[in-house]
Amino acid sequence: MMKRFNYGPSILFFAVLLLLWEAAVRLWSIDPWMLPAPSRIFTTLVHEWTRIPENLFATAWIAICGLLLGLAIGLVSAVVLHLSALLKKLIYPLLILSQNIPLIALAPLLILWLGFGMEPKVIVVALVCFFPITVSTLDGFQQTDRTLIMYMEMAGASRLQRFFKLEWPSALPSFFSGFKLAATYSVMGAVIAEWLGAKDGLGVMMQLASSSFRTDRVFVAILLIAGLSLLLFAAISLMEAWTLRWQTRKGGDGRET
Amino acid sequence: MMKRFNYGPSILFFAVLLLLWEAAVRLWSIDPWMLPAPSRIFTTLVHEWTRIPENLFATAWIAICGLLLGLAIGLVSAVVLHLSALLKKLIYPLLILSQNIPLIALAPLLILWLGFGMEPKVIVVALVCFFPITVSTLDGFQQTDRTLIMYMEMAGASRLQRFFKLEWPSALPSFFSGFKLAATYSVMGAVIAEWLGAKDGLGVMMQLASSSFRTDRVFVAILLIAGLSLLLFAAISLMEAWTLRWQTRKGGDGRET
Amino acid sequence: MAVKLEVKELTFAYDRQPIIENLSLEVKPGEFVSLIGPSGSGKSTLFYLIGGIYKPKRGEILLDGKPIHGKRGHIAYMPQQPSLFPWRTIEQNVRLAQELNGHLDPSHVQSLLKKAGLDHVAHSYPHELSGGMQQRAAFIRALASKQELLCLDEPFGALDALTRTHMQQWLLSVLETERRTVLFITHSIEEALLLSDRIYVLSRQPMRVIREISVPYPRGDRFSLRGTTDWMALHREIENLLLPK
Amino acid sequence: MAVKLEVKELTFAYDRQPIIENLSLEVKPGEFVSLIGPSGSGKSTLFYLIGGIYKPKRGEILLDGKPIHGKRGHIAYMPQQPSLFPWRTIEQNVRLAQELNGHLDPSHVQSLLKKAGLDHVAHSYPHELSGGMQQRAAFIRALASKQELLCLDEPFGALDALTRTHMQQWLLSVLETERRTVLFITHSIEEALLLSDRIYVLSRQPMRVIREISVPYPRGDRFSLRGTTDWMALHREIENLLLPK
Amino acid sequence: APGTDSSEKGLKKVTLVLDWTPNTNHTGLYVAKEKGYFKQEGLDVDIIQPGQSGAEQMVASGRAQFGVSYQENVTEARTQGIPIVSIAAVIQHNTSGFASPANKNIKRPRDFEGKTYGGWGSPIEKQMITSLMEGDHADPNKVKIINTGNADFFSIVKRNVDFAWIYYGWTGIEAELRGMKLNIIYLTDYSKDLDYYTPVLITSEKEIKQDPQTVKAFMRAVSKGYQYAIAHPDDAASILSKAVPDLDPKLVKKSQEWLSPRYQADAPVWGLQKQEVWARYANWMKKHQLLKGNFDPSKAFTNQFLPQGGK
Ligand SMILES: Nc1ncnc2c1ncn2[C@@H]1O[C@H](COP(=O)(O)OP(=O)(O)OP(=O)(O)O)[C@@H](O)[C@H]1O
Ligand SMILES: Nc1ncnc2c1ncn2[C@@H]1O[C@H](COP(=O)(O)OP(=O)(O)OP(=O)(O)O)[C@@H](O)[C@H]1O
Ligand SMILES: [Mg+2]
Ligand SMILES: [Mg+2]
Repeated sequence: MMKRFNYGPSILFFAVLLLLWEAAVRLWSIDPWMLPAPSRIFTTLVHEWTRIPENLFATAWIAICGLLLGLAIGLVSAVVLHLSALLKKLIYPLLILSQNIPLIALAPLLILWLGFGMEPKVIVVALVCFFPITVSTLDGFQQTDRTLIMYMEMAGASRLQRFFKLEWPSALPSFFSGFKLAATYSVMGAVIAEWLGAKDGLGVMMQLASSSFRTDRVFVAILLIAGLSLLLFAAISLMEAWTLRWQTRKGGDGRET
Repeated sequence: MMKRFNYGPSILFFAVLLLLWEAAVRLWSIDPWMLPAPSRIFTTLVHEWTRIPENLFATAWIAICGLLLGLAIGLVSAVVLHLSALLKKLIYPLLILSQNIPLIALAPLLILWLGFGMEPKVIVVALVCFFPITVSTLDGFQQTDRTLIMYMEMAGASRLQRFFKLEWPSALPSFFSGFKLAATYSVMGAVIAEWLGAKDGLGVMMQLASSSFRTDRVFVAILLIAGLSLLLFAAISLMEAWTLRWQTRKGGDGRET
Repeated sequence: MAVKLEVKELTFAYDRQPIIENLSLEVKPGEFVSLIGPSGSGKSTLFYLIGGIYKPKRGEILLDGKPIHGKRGHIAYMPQQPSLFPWRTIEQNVRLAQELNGHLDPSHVQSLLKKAGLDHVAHSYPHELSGGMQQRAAFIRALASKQELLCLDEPFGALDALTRTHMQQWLLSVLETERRTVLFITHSIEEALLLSDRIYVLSRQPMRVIREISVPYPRGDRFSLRGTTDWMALHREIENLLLPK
Repeated sequence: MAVKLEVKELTFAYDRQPIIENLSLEVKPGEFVSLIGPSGSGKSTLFYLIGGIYKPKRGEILLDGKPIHGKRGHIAYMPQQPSLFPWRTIEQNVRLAQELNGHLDPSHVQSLLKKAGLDHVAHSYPHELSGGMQQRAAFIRALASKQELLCLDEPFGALDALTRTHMQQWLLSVLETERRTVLFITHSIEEALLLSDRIYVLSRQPMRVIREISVPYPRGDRFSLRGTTDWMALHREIENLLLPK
Repeated sequence: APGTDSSEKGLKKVTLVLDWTPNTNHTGLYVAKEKGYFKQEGLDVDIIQPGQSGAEQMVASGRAQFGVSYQENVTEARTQGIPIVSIAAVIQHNTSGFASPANKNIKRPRDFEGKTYGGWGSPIEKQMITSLMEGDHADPNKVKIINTGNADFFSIVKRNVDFAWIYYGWTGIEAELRGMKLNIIYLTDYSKDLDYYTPVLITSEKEIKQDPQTVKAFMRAVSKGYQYAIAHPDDAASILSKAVPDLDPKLVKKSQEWLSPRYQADAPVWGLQKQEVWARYANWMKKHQLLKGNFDPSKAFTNQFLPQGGK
């Protein structure tokens, strides 16, 4: 039912980009501490491989826990703000505010309350992730088809039925927009959260590499961060395609576009 | 035509929150360098007022320029990815990647290319802002009503007409979701961009305050950041309400919900 | 028990322009009442008022003697536009009305689908159906709902003559086995004559009752009676009522 | 110049099940041709094929002798569902077809709105209109488009008898002044008899032409002729064609 | 590059990147700017705060001509092939140390046993602690090291952290201002190896080769600035506070009082660097596997741009 994704052109394109990068670095002989060539990054990656998995998993774990927590918070707040116009007026500004508290100010408080364990980091990631989910889902609720709302009301649907049977399914595409954004941010969120003190993780790895001027290692970390993030994004896109499969079913098959 | 927004409850609610905060700080006598009371933040704000406008404007200027640049990039990339399935396959992963390059790695390159002026900072903000716009708008395009697409094709609309007369207007609500997210992030983006070497701005102010352990000033900076961000968000929400006024026109007036 | 639904001196306006003014009508239990009136007069709006999603400016709507304006969930309803949920298959759409009332009855849904000629598309999505098929789906969704008062807004407008006759006869047979009261909007005078016990002919701007007509033929005979001179005379009478003076 | 539109041995299927099989029909310039067939037979699908948004499996579609399958922009079209753009006012919606063809004609739009009885809602949004009003808006949107071949998919299904007659007469008068060729889907045999030069009666599963009928009355007289015995006989003949054997 | 552009008044525009936010380590630089010493030398100096990535790469890439760095950074940067050179030691001796609230009773490295250290996860920290404790015959394995990221000293000691690494001249003074009693164990008191230069002023090899006159002029002005700060701590402090009003003036003043005598300390002139200091610390790092690759201490620094060549 779902169209097979053809990876050919993407892989080719990436290969060309990497080649261009490599060529640029060699041609202008850019210093490796400024911008290392892909080949060098790759060598470093292979070389350091043994120490990478633990860092990768540490960050991935924080990112995923934070994303899930953010998902829960994002959904709950979207629903609450949608169902209550008053609460929306009261709480929406606070949510926007929450996106504007720099770690500098948050860190001491989080550490005081939660110490140096996983919790404060997961909370930082959740704080980053919940917001796009709230905003997108809330806007999705607002776009529910007017005639279907009319039908639901005429048919005597309760507020909850109207929500679960109509508004929620029709907000799904918007929700997934927000969820994909959240997934993209979650890994960087985890990296930043590691500034709250972590023993391992890609963020720690990157900072140490940066402070000892190992730009190649910084790029290895970035590579892993980006890879993790792409993976999460892809996973959610798959979920989206599966959930919204009715949108793409048949009909389009014979179509010319 | 548009409903008058009633600020009463919001203001009351904020006042109550501030009072609770003040009470908490006094009750548990929390050290001011940990979490200053609102009254103290306010006193500091008044006290330091003379030096604030220049910092505020410096940051606001970067945020707004970056937001506008991000808006342009976000729209262009959404449109391009929407119109070409091939480019979408090729470029989307790069866009996700762009959200996962930490400033640590980007800063030296940006400074090398663009120096210490406005440009690298505006680019950092744009990099933060364009992404939610791209993702949301792209998903918005995908949700265009099937029967309207059929009509447009039957009526012989060209690809451009279909885009401008159908897909773009129907993606508007999603676009505004992304734009609101971008606006929320723009100010923090500007604050972070100021790490690329700035002389004034809220980010500089906050870092200086933090490094000389003046938590009250850190909170003044946060207050201004949040205020700026709320302002931008509100401005865009107004634009949204105006643009989508057909959604709320009449019909709903006599409705009971 | 005298009346099922009573509309008393109802007045309503969306904005300044009054849509419905001093409209009074009643429907007895088990009765089949049709509403005929010009396009844009306010028939669908009247249904919204009965369904409780708008509140009348003046007047009352009583169901079983109790006021229901502003209250919902008392009617089985088929809207003018099919209003099927695009993410639900046809079967799931038909089930919807039952879900809302909390009594699922899958075998009933299956038999409805079969009778409406939609069993082969039960697992298709609405956009894969023709206009007439969507209308039938919406119709059986209303039938699947157990509320006694059935409000149908032009249920057969998009059907060909044959399918239409099928559906009409089926509807009548349903009414014989289940205890239902029907309020029926149609633009076809013939359809109104075929199905109804009484017909309200309505005017526009604002909508008021011009004439109330009792159809004098027994329900069972009507399909054979149509076309007779008497029948045609009644047909023409209604037609003339709708002509502007 | 012999034929405007020619459909030759057309075959089409959405999936495995064939919808249209070996369908052939033709429309001469200036002719008014109706299609009558059961619900779900594939009439709208035929329009999609003529409009070029699906490609036939086999067969040809020629417009003025040139193949147009897969090509768009050759017809003025009114879809079965009104398909009005919710963010455009009625006036802007009617203008849409003109915008697409690049020749704006505001006074024409105004006069169309007036004739359809929609001038007072020209600045309303579609959701503020009744079902019949939306249908009329979609109808005049198609009229506003200047393409010669006019494909109308059940244009008057949601209108009351009076408004319907108005619109039918108006359509005929338009055809007298403008050079248009009409392909018309309807479920009303009477309407087909009133308006068409020829009628194709179609079968379902797959859709094929059962009978092609030329209407023998001059167009001008038909509104007065209807109801005569001859007329009724023709009416019944078509009705019988649609009944299953 | 803007470094070669000349501004309206015929002044040469140069950029100086700090190591972090402005503080009393930088007083001489601000004095030179505010009192016009730079201008007298024909320079128009732009002082810029860096981001997280520090000044080294900006200086090496030529976007900035001068920067503030540390001996350990210069050492590591040079082994990675980043061509920067230290041209002055801002403070003669290392003023950093391990601080703890007095009530924790940490008076000497031996007292670290059983305590928790909060740092930023660098292997150097661990080695520092080990070195100090081994010198004091204690078991470094008995210290719990946790990572506290970027959080400040005062926040972390509120939690389960007992001691952390600070610069006394800033954080220590802040503690004094708050009336918080601290114990501090200076690195220099326990190991000569760890008496390295922090901070230092840097420029790039390219700048030295292509424009030594500018470097010379810059250093003349900076020296004058620090001389002034040494002689007039109060005035210097108010100059810094005026230039960077977001700093806490009380902290600046008190810190300046503490730091002024320490800029030059026992050295014959301000800014002088000794090769043995560079060699000792590099060897210490090498010995503990903290430094891999080649490092030539004689190329990492130079005194040639100090007034009179440092004599
Ligand atoms: N949401 C709305 N806001 C303003 N006016 C409305 C709204 N909905 C309907 N109207 C107006 O109310 C009048 C009656 O509409 P209604 O849909 O009830 O007509 P109807 O009798 O059902 O017509 P039809 O037979 O064409 O369906 C119309 O003139 C229409 O323009
Ligand atoms: N997108 C689609 N995918 C699969 N099947 C479809 C799709 N669209 C229509 N069909 C099927 O094709 C058949 C013909 O549909 P079509 O809309 O052409 O019928 P129609 O003759 O216009 O009927 P009506 O008079 O009810 O409008 C129907 O059986 C329908 O289920
Ligand atoms: Mg209606
Ligand atoms: Mg159809």
